[in-house]
Amino acid sequence: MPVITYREAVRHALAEELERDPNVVVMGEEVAQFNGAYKVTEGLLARFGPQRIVDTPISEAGFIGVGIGASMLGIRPVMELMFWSFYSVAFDQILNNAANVRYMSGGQIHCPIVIRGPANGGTNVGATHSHTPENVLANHPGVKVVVPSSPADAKGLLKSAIRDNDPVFFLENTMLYGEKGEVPAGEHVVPLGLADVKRAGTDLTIVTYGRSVLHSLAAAEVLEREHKISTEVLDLRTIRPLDFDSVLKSVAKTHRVLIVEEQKPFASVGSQLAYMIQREAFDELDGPIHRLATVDAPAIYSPPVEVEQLPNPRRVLQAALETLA
Amino acid sequence: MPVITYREAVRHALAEELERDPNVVVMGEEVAQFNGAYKVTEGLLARFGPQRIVDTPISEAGFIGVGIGASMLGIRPVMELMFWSFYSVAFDQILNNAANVRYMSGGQIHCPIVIRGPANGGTNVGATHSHTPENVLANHPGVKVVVPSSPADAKGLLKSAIRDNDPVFFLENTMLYGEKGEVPAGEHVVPLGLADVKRAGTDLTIVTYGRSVLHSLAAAEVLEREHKISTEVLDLRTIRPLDFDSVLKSVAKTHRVLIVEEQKPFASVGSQLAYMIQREAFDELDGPIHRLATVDAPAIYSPPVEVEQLPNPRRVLQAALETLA
Amino acid sequence: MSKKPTAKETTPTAATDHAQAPVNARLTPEERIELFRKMVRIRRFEERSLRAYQAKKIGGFLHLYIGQEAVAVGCCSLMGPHDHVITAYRDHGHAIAVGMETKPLMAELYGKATGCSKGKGGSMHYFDPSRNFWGGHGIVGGQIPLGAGLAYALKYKGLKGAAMAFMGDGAVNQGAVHEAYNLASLWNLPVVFVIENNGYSMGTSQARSSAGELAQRAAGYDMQWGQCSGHDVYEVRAMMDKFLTLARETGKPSTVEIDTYRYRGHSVADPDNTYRSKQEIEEYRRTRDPIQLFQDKLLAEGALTPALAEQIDTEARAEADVAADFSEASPFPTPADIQTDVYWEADNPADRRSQGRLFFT
Amino acid sequence: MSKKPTAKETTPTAATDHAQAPVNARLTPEERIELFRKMVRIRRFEERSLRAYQAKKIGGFLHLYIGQEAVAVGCCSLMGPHDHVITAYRDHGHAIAVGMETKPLMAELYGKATGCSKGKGGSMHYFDPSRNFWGGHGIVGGQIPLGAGLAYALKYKGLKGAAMAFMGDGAVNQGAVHEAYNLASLWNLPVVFVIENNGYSMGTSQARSSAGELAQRAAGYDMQWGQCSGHDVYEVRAMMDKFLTLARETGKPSTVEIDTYRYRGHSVADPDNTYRSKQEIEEYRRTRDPIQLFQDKLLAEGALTPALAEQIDTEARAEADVAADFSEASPFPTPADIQTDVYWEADNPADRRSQGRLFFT
Ligand SMILES: Cc1ncc(C[n+]2csc(CCOP(=O)(O)OP(=O)(O)O)c2C)c(N)n1
Ligand SMILES: Cc1ncc(C[n+]2csc(CCOP(=O)(O)OP(=O)(O)O)c2C)c(N)n1
Ligand SMILES: [Mg+2]
Ligand SMILES: [Mg+2]
Repeated sequence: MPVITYREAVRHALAEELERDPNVVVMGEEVAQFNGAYKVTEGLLARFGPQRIVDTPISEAGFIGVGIGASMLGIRPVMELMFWSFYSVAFDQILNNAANVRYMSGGQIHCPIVIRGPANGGTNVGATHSHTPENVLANHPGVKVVVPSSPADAKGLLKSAIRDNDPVFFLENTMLYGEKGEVPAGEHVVPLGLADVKRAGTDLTIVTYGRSVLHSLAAAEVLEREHKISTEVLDLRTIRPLDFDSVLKSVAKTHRVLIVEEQKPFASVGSQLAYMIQREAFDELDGPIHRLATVDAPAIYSPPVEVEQLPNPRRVLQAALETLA
Repeated sequence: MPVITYREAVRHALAEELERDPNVVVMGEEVAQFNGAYKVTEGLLARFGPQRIVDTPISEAGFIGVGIGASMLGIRPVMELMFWSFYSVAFDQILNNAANVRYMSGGQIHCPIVIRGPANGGTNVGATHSHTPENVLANHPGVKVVVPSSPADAKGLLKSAIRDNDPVFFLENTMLYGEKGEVPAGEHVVPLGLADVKRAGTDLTIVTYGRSVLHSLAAAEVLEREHKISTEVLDLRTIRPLDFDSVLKSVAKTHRVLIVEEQKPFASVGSQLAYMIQREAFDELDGPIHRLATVDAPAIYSPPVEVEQLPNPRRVLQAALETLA
Repeated sequence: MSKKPTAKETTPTAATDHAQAPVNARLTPEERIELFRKMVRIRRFEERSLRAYQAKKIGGFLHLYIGQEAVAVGCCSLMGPHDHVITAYRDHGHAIAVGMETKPLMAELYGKATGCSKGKGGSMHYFDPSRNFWGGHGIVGGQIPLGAGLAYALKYKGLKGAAMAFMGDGAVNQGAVHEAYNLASLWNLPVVFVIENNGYSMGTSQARSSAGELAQRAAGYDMQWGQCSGHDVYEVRAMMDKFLTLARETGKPSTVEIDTYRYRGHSVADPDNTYRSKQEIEEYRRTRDPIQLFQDKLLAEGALTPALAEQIDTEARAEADVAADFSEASPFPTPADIQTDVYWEADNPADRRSQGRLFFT
Repeated sequence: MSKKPTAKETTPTAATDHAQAPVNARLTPEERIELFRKMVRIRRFEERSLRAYQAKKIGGFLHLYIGQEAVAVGCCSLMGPHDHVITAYRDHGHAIAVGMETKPLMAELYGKATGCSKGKGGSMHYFDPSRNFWGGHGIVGGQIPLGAGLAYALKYKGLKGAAMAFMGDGAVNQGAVHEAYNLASLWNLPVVFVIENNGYSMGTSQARSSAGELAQRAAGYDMQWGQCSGHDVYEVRAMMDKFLTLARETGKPSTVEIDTYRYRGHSVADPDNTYRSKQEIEEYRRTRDPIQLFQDKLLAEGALTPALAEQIDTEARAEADVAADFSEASPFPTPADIQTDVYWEADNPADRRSQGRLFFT
């Protein structure tokens, strides 16, 4: 299987879907002529032309609203937010219009829009540029939220997202764009709502997603080697819909759970998982569910300190040991 | 003690603080000449004049940004959002600027701003007007979030909020504006971050806040009368800071917990509470923590059906019985 | 305080006879009567809905359009197959103007399953995509980028049509509106932004909410703009025809500010006693009522007779009563309906491709 | 593609001798030299920071101001005790222009505890309220309402001052900017909105991002506006003096668009090869470099000698090196520092009034 980067995987998904469906349009700041702020869309303008690959002004509320309106009439816009953090200025369009218009119209309308872009810390860009809004997004019924951790997932899930008839919010990660992995060429579709056991284990379940999967796998390695602890790493891949059956299955096997997430802790995705696990698998738990999140503060700039604010292999390892203590 | 409405309690807090501190300014849509969309600010213009009570255009991002900027220079603006739902168009100002400017400046700045207004469903105004964003707000370190359930709390907490040097988001409830209760005249200050046992009990703890407190009290009444179940109703009053010690204390007494919240369930305040309770009081729990939330969908308009979408005494009762089953 | 800055009042428009504009001159008597009938039907529908509200049959807000009927009717009467409409929460007039039936409209107010949005949207959220009507939106200004998006889709598909995106005079102060202006102008999107200037945003007069002339802001985006009276349906049609044609033929957007007035409070909950005088309202009713003015014109033209006018009114009242009876007799949605119409996939389980839980408890 | 629509290029400004404007004519030679020195110090500081970035001492973004120095220096040189400044992420020039020391500025880039924001803000988030400098803001356009708010506070307190709210040419397309325009004009807030038009927002030329003339949008809000060249510090001062005086004396806001150019990419990560030509950059450097132009002027005026110019440059380079050495030697914040400066109350425990948990794990 070809080994490509996460960035290329996203690009391939875009190119293939653009090829497949003439109603797919890629739109965002600097996606065309500049080839993308993070070069995800590199080459697409040359290949598909300016009607399909569209540069926008810095007007997130405006152009995302345009995308939503166009999607109501059957266009399938794939919008790039240069950073998901900029959802702050388009919040109303995203979470009132895209999320609610189907409901308020009694099901007469659907919005096949995808909004994608990076949502992560770790690049020393400070508090305003490091939001991880999957919890806020997934809080709103009507939307779907995807956070791929590997190149193969990025490609397969994005293809599903673009074909989906509901609004899908696709959260990438600038720290992963350069990561490589095997990705099937051509048609490779991963359904939304299907978790993936990235590593099997018996003593501890780490439920995680996004870049934290990599940290968790690194920690699991050490847990195995140095502590003889067998860790299962379950990658949710999609936050909403949520493959909770896979979570339950793993918990029934290990009876110990650590949730790892790059999220501010209060009312996070991890909070939700913890509620659900204790509610539905109370008797399976041999101890409290632990959670490792971002250290609770706005994102710090200082590069070496930001590493300590986020989940990292050392912090995951420590949290895992505490979970089992 | 005088018996006044929740609306009057908020108004009295505003008036007393306007009186006390010349830097306090009340600002928002229709707060002055129109006397407030919900008449909370009635009479303030006549009493304090147009420099202190300021009508704004429908520009939430603009005027809240103005309030934040002014607060950096020492003004203490109390901004009214006609509905908290309209935070959607001011999200960036609220959760990037107000929440982060202290941090990003290394502590050189603080924003003594209060943003207040109703945040609730139950008035048949549909999906876009019925957001309950306390989870989204409290997710962001740097801010404080208050949700009073009674007239006395509304007054005492708002006075604390206005005197606070951090940004405080104060969530009222249109369904409570007409509720009456005893409220001390004059100086009555309730500190932020202090929960209140609204009813003592021994068999079950209901952790709740806002209007759900009333539903929980009504259900507790029936539980006592018809089921001989003694229910403790703990009103959080403030979501951030959070009086978690009081939660732990109650759980240690009853060993059974139901969380009741008017929130969409995914990544809600209740999710967060559930995580914390099982994490810190695992051995105190005799069964899983249950949670009763808004039925997971955008807010429906249809009046009799909306009642069933929200927490209500009947639903709380049923959830309590399930919690103890 | 007077409604608008005085500069505005002096705009001379009365001189032109808009009935002579080609778009009006070519109307058959039947078409003229149909314009009149639509306005009357809107008014009687709303008056009936107000009574239902007073009888506590309706929840939430009810923003009446009474006084503004010529705007929606004039604009929507120009719609071709590829023209689309989107508006704010004061949407009953537009819904009837695009041809929606009054039964499902009234039933929506009653929160019934037979409502046009199945009782899920309410007064502010009427929709009928089959008639190119995209709502009914509650967040002030939030619909305007969507309107530009409808135009974007038309252009992308190469269809000759235009979108009309309606907003109030208060909505022009929302940032999203300006972003949409710039995008529409930069990209040549066939959209007409229609400002229905009724002088007030809730209790705030235009002078207290907006600096400068409203429509003129479009000039800052190199966009054409116009102003006209919304008390005369002919004038609305003449002005809108110009800009709709511009949009359809050249793809160019524009902004039109239509001067109008609402007789009722902002919503039925508005005590309407803090920001304008009873005299002001009466003056408008007496001298600029769009239905009365048009009736007088049609009578003078001979298109209408007093008896026919009477009949139209009687029918409109009867229609509104029938709609109310229909609504009364219709069932409410059930609690199980709360979770339908949330996800396309959940509503189309046979075509579902995703897995996992879509809903949470 | 050329930087701007041609209409713009032809604006004739060269004819006026801005050195004769009273605000410039009254400058002492020392004051002129100080303007020059500030520009040189900004440039050398940034060149040094670029080297530090290349040496991987700096994380995140680094948006250089090189080429635009006359704007910040010209504007900020006019500040009185009650004048305030707020800007976007391209903020090094403004920080030095208001008088911040270069050591804490460089240390901030290094992410050190001695940085002006204690290493918490980075390049985009410089702050110094003691010098009336309110940042350094990363969200495009987000700082503009705050700028209007500073003006609001000045007015409320009855202080005679003005706020300058700087933004780029791309930022004018953010809705919050327009909301702030309307509020400032409606309420007569003493704010000057300064558009630093360097022709590009990232890789997008003005022509591809904005319909119409940028500053002219202010006219839609009944606000005064002006345009000037930002290559000549005298011209910047002459134009800004007019509008700052207007603000201070009458409370009236205005919008000023200053034509400028950045020689470097949008940020140091920008390959800078997709949207403009090397020749375009060279042409600006050669013919419109603000430091070179001002040096030539001061030499011609006799305020400056070649030797002094040389000395100023040498000192500026040395100062930048000292700042870098200081930064290098400074400690990083500790992980414990992550949770300070979040809440005023947490940082001032003796004055804490609230109870309960402020932080979560
Ligand atoms: C973003 C937002 N802010 C405030 C409101 C509350 N609100 C609803 S309608 C309205 C007045 C709007 O006035 P205008 O745009 O002139 O329209 P009109 O009601 O006159 O038709 C306000 C303030 C809202 N729905 N959305
Ligand atoms: C809301 C928002 N959208 C996008 C960005 C990413 N971004 C940062 S700077 C920039 C270009 C801004 O250009 P301009 O306003 O002309 O300022 P300049 O960089 O030229 O100084 C963009 C798109 C952002 N920071 N915030
Ligand atoms: Mg209006
Ligand atoms: Mg620029």
